[in-house]
Amino acid sequence: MLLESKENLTIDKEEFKPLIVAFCCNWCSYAGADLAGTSRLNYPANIRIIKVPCSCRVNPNFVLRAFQNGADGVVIAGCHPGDCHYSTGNYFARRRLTLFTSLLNYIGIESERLKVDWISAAEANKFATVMNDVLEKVHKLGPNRKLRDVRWKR
Amino acid sequence: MTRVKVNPSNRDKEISRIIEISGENIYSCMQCSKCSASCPANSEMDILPHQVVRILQLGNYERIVNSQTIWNCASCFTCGARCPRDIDITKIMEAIRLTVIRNKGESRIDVDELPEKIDDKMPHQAIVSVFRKYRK
Amino acid sequence: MKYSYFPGCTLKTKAQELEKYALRSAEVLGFELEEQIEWQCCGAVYPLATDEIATKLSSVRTLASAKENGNKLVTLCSACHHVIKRVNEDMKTDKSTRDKVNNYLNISEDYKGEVEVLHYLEVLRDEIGFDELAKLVKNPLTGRKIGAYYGCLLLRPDKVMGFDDPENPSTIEEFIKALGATPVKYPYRTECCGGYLSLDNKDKAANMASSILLSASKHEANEIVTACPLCKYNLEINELKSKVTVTYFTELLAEALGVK
Amino acid sequence: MARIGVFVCWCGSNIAATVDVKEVAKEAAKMSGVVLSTDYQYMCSEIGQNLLRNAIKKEKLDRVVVAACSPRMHEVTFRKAAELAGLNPYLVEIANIREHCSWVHKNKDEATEKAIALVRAAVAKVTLNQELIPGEIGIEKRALVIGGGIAGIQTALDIADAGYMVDVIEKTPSIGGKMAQIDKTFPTLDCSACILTPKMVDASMHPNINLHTYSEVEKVSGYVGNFEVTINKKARSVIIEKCSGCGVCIEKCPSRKTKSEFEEGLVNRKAIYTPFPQAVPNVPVIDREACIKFKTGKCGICKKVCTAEAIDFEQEDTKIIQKYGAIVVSTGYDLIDLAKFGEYAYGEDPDVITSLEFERITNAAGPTAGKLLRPSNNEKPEKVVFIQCVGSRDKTCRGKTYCSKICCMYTAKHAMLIKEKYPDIEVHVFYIDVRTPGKNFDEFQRRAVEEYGVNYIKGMVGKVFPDGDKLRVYGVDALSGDTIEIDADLVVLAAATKAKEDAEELGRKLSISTDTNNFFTEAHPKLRPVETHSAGIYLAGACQGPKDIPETVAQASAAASKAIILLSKSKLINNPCVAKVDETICCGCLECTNICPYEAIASTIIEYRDHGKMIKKLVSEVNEALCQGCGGCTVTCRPGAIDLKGFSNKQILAEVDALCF
Repeated sequence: MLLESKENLTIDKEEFKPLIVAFCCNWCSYAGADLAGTSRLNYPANIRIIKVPCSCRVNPNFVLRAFQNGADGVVIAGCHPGDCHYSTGNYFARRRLTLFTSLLNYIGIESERLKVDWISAAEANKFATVMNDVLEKVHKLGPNRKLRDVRWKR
Repeated sequence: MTRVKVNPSNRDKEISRIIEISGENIYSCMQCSKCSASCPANSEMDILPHQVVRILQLGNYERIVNSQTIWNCASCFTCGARCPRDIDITKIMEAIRLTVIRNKGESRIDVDELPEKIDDKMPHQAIVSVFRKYRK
Repeated sequence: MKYSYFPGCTLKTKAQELEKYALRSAEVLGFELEEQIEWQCCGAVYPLATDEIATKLSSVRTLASAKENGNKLVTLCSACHHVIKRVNEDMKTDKSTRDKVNNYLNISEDYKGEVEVLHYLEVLRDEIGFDELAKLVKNPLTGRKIGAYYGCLLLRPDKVMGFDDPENPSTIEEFIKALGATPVKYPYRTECCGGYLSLDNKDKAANMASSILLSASKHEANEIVTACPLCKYNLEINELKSKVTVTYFTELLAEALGVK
Repeated sequence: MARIGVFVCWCGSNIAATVDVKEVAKEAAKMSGVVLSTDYQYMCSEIGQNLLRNAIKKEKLDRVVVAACSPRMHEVTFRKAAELAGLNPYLVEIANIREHCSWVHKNKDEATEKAIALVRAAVAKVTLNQELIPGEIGIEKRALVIGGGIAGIQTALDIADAGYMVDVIEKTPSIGGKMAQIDKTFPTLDCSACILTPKMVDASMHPNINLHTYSEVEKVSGYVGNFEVTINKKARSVIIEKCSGCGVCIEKCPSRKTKSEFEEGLVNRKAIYTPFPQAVPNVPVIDREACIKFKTGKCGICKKVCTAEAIDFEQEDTKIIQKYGAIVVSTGYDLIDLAKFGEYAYGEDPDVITSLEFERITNAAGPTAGKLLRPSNNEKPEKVVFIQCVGSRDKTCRGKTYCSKICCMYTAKHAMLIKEKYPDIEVHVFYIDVRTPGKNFDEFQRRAVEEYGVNYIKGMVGKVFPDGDKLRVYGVDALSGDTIEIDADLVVLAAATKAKEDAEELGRKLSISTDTNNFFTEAHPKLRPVETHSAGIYLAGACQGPKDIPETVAQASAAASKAIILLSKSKLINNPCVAKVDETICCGCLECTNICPYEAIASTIIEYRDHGKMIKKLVSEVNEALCQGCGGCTVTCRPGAIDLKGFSNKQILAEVDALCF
């Protein structure tokens, strides 16, 4: 699965190189991304990670800004429900982002462009899989144009 | 005993074919031999089931296909049921059998032999099974 | 309650008792087994190879026909049950098999493993209930010591068959108890009888079957019941050496229900 | 205008092999506000840190970006270095170009491009960083130890000896844990009880230790230095202070149908019981589910015979609420249930036992007074078969994927104990691999083979067939390919270890994580093996993963020293990245107070002058000592009045912009 998707990407990357911004919570998903590094797993280089203390810190505004400025997909990753470092942060994130995904859908952004997932500090494999998966989906969808600030250079 | 060269190139076409047909990961095996210990037909086997997996890992195709083991497997699924590594050895046995009988003229059983082997009471099921397992 | 019923080849020839008594008992128990029209042989052994499609087609036809009638599918022979249930699982979980089979069969609606496949014993246990069954018993088999013989195909692989604990099952024992007899647990009740080996390697199969009979008689069972014609054959040709008799579970059922 | 310095680390070849560090430094130099951009082989080394410090002074840098490994690794290091050079540590940002870049990508061009983007984001963020000054919080000088096995006892003793108060919570009626059940310990074969019971007594007599047996953690709130724990003390039905431990009540109790937990179900115990004679406290407890008085209302014999008037049928569960500075979790392990391993006939045949049951059978204080007898007929066995790895290294749903670690050694110990007492008994051990790393461990196992004549067979047992009064064991010797059949009298199964059933639940209460096997997760597998991700909560013993006694004791002392370090501080430095309310914008809706998991936001009334009039206004107020900085409130805030220091809206948006450059 992993191999296949990567091959597809290397073939097509000349035409379209999607940019994915990933917001990772400091305690689980950022650590999971670190472990993916320590385990020398592979995922495409056009995934860029921003550290936030908790998934509940992610304001939907940040996601819109990313889409506006040229991101083709956004990932928000937090601790598994029940495992939040701040006990309940990811529950708020889950509720907010479910609503927000519906909103994106409503305004015509494919909901596959926003991925909310739970990745623990031990799940390096899951981190790589989720990233590869999102990239593959976004790649199929093509560049995000709907929300793009047309004055922006990318 | 012939000396076997152990290197990745030994996992040649036939071995990969067996792995592919079986759909099982033979490299999960850690040689606990629970399959062999569980096998109700192990007394008829010149190579025990866990040794079959090991020899596949080493890539010695000849030794596997020439063994009597695969023809004495009753497909009772006991080995797979007890394998702590979640390998269905029955599927590996089947894959080896198939790589043999799918070759022309390599059927294990001849139709002409049948009449002497069956009796009045033998259920159809047995005959159909043998045809499925021993010839193509 | 009406079920689609798949008999299988052996039940029409060498194992007629297995079917006869099952149908008679079903009448008493108040459920109907509707034999499928133009059923085909299941192939006797489940095709274990990942690249076999043709050998799975007949089972899918059976399953699709049950789906069309909106029924659960009931089987009697352990081997048929094993094959059909596993093919059904493939159709449910393995996309590549599903697509290939559906492309090939070209039936009106793609089959995706929707049908529930039940063994007759599962109908007795889960749909009717052994307590209910016990109430319908006319001639309780009091005092008879009967050993259950499960064999391989009902139990393994547990992940797909989900029949009972594969190492320590209790369904047939409970069935025997419901009929008023005394179930005898013996350690070989889940061991293989030799299966199709009896055709090519008679000695080995005889050996395997004898161990089972010996174990049963050591634990003082006088009879053994089974659901599989091939198991019965293998055990029976060796039965002379022990004092244990081998019967189909349906025969026992019919006897207890007074319809034998 | 900011004066930013960028330092790109090679990390030897870890980064430099995949990322063109020179190119990154060159590009960084062009970024807005960057006045210095350089690279060095090992930024974390002393020379690297000096480079950073000198540059801050020489170039008058007011902000620093280090492009190196994960901030989880060396953020603290670089912040400290900056602080030494007189820079506020929160003006340092890390660009993670190792874990998130060089280690996960292969193409050098792509990786370099990404590294530049990551540095650009860090520069964009650091430009907006502000000096942050952490607050201080006090520390409750008291520790809580959860679990009273050898790990908990050792931890409690160490912390208590350092002069701090320790409370130990133990779920069962007595401390002691698994070690109390064990007969001898490997590799020295000294008596487990002889080394454990003195420690149990020490713990109970220590002026700084408070034992809460038959108690459980109900609720945990607060944070490092200031945890507040609710302990549920289950009704013992015996007043500890009055009981003299004479044992007459136990003797006279007519209920005898309950299996003894301590004896692994090999014998029954009464409804009023102490788990074992050396129990601490040596006070019985009434098992209300088994007690005739509680079930039918009739009986009460124990109360009649108790001269100390210690029996109290009306006793109720009591709650204790206590504050703690540090918590050590030492809840231990269990063995897996073997019901799914029907092929070994455990539960079907009484002569198939677990190794823990074997410990009891061979224990002089056990049900057979140390005589090796078959549970079925109380006769001495002639052949004993041990089966290792029952459920360990098992990928199926029946077992556990990990190696249980202790079984190889205790099985060798069991085999030797039999051979020492009864040289005529045949002992066979079926194994997959013998794993004996540890001081004097391999020598110990080899002695079992070479001196005691224990027959080790590489291979698993297929099935155990009960056959008359024998157990027919079918196995294979994987090395020779011989099939093996043994008529055994006793079969001992080395069942896999597993995490406690309620580990996940306790983890949730404590906000510490568990791994896929429900063992508690340490903060770092190598460098922080006793800490958890929650500050102030530490791990000791097998609750973190399978361990033998010496390892458990070592970790217990390590956890104790971590707790002591914490408790010995007069003040704790608070995380300054906390929420902040802009009172001029706050509308007083107080939505933020509902979402805060720490109740760190309260309301206050402020007064301010507007057009010459004094106006009173209701606003939110953040208690910086309680705020942990999750940032949930910032998103909830309707007028957008709350921001999070260190992760402000501006900073994150600047990062987003820089990454989408």
